[in-house]
Amino acid sequence: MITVQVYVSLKQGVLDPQGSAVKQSLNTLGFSEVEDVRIGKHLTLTIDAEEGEVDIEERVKQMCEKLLANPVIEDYEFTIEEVVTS
Amino acid sequence: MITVQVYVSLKQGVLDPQGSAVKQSLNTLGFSEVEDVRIGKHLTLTIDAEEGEVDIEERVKQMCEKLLANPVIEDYEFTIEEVVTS
Amino acid sequence: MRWAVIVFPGSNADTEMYHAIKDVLDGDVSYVWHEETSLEGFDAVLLPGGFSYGDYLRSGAIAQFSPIMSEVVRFAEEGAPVLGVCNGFQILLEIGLLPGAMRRNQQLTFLCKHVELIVENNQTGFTSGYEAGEKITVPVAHGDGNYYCDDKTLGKLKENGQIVFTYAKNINGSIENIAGITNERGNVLGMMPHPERAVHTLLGSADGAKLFESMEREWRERDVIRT
Amino acid sequence: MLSVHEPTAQQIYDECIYREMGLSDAEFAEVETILGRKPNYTETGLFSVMWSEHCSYKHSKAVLKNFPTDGEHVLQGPGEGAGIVDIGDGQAVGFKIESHNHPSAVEPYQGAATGVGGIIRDVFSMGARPVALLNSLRFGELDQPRVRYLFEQVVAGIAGYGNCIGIPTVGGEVQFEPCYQENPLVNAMCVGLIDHEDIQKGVAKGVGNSVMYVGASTGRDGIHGATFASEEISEESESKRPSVQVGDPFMEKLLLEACLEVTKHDALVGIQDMGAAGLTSSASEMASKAGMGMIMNLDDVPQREENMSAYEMMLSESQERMLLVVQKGREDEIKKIFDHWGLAAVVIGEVTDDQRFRVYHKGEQVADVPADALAEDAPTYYPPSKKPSYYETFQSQEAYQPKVENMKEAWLSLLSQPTISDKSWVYQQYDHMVRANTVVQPGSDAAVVRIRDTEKSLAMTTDGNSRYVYLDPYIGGQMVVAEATRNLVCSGAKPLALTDCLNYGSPEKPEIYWQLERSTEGMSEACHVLNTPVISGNVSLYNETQNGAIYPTPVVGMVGLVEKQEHITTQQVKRSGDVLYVIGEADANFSGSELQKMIEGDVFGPVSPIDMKQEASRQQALLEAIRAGYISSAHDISEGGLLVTIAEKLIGTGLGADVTLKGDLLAEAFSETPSRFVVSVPTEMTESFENIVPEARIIGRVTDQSTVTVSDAAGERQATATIEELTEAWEGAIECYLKSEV
Ligand SMILES: Nc1ncnc2c1ncn2[C@@H]1O[C@H](COP(=O)(O)OP(=O)(O)O)[C@@H](O)[C@H]1O
Ligand SMILES: [Mg+2]
Repeated sequence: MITVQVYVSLKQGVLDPQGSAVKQSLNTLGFSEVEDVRIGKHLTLTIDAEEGEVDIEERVKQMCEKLLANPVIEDYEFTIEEVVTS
Repeated sequence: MITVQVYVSLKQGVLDPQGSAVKQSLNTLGFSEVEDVRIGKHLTLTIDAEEGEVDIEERVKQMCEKLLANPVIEDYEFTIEEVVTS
Repeated sequence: MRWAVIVFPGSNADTEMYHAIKDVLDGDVSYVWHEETSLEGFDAVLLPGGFSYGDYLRSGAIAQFSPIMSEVVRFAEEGAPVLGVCNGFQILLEIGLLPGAMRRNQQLTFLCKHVELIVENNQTGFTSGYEAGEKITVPVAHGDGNYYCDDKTLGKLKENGQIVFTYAKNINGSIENIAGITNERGNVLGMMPHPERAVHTLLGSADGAKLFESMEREWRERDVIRT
Repeated sequence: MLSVHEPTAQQIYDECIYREMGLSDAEFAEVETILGRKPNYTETGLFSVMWSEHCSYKHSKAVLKNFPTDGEHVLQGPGEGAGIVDIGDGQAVGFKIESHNHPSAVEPYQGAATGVGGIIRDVFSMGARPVALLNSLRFGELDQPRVRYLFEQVVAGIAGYGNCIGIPTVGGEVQFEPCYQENPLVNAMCVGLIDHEDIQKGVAKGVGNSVMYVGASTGRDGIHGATFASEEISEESESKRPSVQVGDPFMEKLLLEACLEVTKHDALVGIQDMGAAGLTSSASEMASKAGMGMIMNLDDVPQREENMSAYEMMLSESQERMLLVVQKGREDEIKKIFDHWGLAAVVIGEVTDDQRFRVYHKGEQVADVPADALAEDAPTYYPPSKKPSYYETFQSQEAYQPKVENMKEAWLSLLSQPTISDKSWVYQQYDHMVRANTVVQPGSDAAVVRIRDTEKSLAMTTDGNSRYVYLDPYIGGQMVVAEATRNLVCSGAKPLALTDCLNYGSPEKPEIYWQLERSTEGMSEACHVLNTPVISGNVSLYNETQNGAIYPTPVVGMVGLVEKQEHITTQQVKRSGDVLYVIGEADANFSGSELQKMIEGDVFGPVSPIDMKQEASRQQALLEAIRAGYISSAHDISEGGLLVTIAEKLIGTGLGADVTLKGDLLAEAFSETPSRFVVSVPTEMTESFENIVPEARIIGRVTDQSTVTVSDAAGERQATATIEELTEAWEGAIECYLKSEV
């Protein structure tokens, strides 16, 4: 089994209304040290290693470009972890 | 400046309709190797180091518990990175 | 003229779209399930509002891969009229028939109310029945209607007259108050407000009716040229 | 491999483990008698949920018996997913209200969302197409950050579910009162349309027929949700948090469309949603109602998590699931329909004729109990009832009289009270127009939804002013029902029937039980006189925290029929020159009023009785005048009194009014005496109108000025306010609270 962590975030320069709202709330709750908040998605994919042996990295990239991120406003990153199963 | 990455995810066992829909969609798109998808939030906080000198870890923990995660259905994790500013 | 209302799993404004065509034009309209692979015989395609696939991940993201969508793309590329309302607009953005993307409403909450729109371009096959600059009242109902595009795209939209509707008052954070845009060719319109919910004074406004009438007139005139 | 170590039947008995599940010693003994042996762990679980207050109504059955449940138009009374009333031409309307208070206190977004999802399933499981949603909400005061959080999240949750599934949320109410601070109320109502021949029942008939499971797979969520809903909120409920479920409105949309298709299929025998107590309640109720038994094999149940025990599966409250009984041999026809919608339907059991409910798991029988015992044999309690001392005190007090120095100031302050002020912040988050049939949108007395291809429309409302119920449960109970009918009549509708949600504290406290008894007596009396039978409902007890119980809060959801489109009437005035009338006299008692609350910070004192006969005849006369076309706007006088009513009639219309008050000025202006209305009538209609409603009294005229003037009988000016001032006070008051962080 392989676990892939995908992070999808709004492109720099694209306004993040949710992030701003959370920053505001943190500030009013007394966390005045918070200067900026950006909110993105964190997807955890569990992938069957056998089947995916081809080129995991390439496959995940395709998933991101096709579906997981919208290139007009979002960037993505991912990390791949092998998980030892008994 | 300190950058904190906060990951908020649904607790194990809590239904993740978004994750299931994305898994389904990936499978239909031909990514049959994807066995499971869970979707969570990824927040990037920028924190003013001076002010936050107290105990960043403790402060972020408070933020998570008070606002960023709902302990009823969500778990959270975070990492703290010092950012060198010029 | 034959109209197709595409139905995705989770579409929920498909019935009012269907009835708008019936009520306004007494038109020949059919539902087309997203698993169909042909639009043979249809003259216009309507992508209705709703929450296709629950709008999970991103609004319209999953629906773009429905089997019927490649037909919709072909249909549009042939120059035939495609109207996407609300979720339909979002799907058109996701699949790239229209430029830009939707973000969460600036105020973060869903917004349902009648709003005033300005007809910015009445020289399209969708708006020829309106006066230039006419103010019309049409309801909105969306959570992700905050339109975004980069400066270059915006410049092009303006230059080509692709901005068809704007909000008289910015209700959701959209760039330049944009409420509806067409593609460069002008045969694909996406708009967040719901003209199909504004076809009778009983519903609070009948201003949306002209949009469907315009589409029919355009088709008839083109048909005359064709034959 | 069973990793869970379940206590044995002997251990459950010896260590009184059943108590943790909510069964009392006596109830457990009763279970032993029924079975003739000690129940095992799974069986104890089955009894504990089915005999919980939420499922068995053991403390409320006795009072519910008082409600009139029949009427000439009632096609289905209490006992099924929703009640159904005939509206003519082969059509009928089905509706029900249900609470989701406890889950919403713990996880407000999902609690409210799943509350909406649950009530929608109740309605479409009858075969009805859901056409509208309403809700009734109660929170503490908005100056508390926690309350604001609950309020925002509950509204977002209702919106999230209703908008996504595409059923318009057309109405509701919100009130703010300190007693709801830690125990908010979230009651959701769904209204559906159905043709008579499509009415379905939740029955498991026909030996050998298949029991099918459709919808979301089963997880460990919500285990013991029904029991949780039957206890007070405490520190301990925090640890029970995992019982909160997450809703999947997309799944429910598919389920809804598929089930409505299936209910038209003749291979379907019965259908019921899996709500509280999940598989256990739907299966055992369906069997019991048909006088049959059922065998179920849990290995065939679609599961989301690994190694679930029988106990967990039977008690899971995973959402978006339905149970069907289908004719033997025709399962594939049903499967095909679900398949089209991308849903799997699987056979998990079979109808038997032995009246036993038997459950198998991993080849072993894990439960064998009489089906009736779970669904029918729960004990009924007749708890002691005692008049509370607060009530005696209030009765001995004088009717409350406020001191008001400046009428205009009081007027403006009333308009900005959260309970009175503009609710658009709430309802603009709900898609109230989807399906394009909402012809009167939120913001008038009742919402009106047209019925396509007919002249008819349905008017609907939820109401329940708990202040009066608290001060005087009997009179308050009458008032709750009367207010709902008033709102419908003002919209041009004839009230058909009602559904109720009874939200109270712990019935085991004699003072609370007394409130429950007295208020339902008052409601029943009003139902009789107003001819509005109770066709469905729900009870939510134990709404208490260590700081005490909530006000007794019966909420009424009511639906009325508007026969012709031209009868549809709204509260806003229509044109300048129209004559303003008030119907009904004000009584100088301010106990329980918004003005008392505003000045004193609390409500107290005796409530004046309401004359139900007069209420009924007045409503009848008003409806007649509306149908005759004499009235251009109608609005009942409720919280805040007449001047608030007038402001609400004017705001947003661009019109103003000149008003003259007679007699006791303060009472005229601000008293909330029930059974009263303000209507506007075109000049040329006044004579005809007065003939039908002779007791109506002229109080002024609609003007095209943007001010409202209020004078006394001598012509002396008492207050002048511009519409702008009124609007400013009324609009945005709620948003203002929400933005005032901390
Ligand atoms: N307060 C009430 N008034 C009238 N009927 C009620 C009341 N409370 C419950 N009922 C009826 O009892 C039946 C069982 O209710 P409930 O357990 O809430 O339904 P469900 O099983 O759908 O959750 C329903 O038919 C309901 O209409
Ligand atoms: Mg139910």
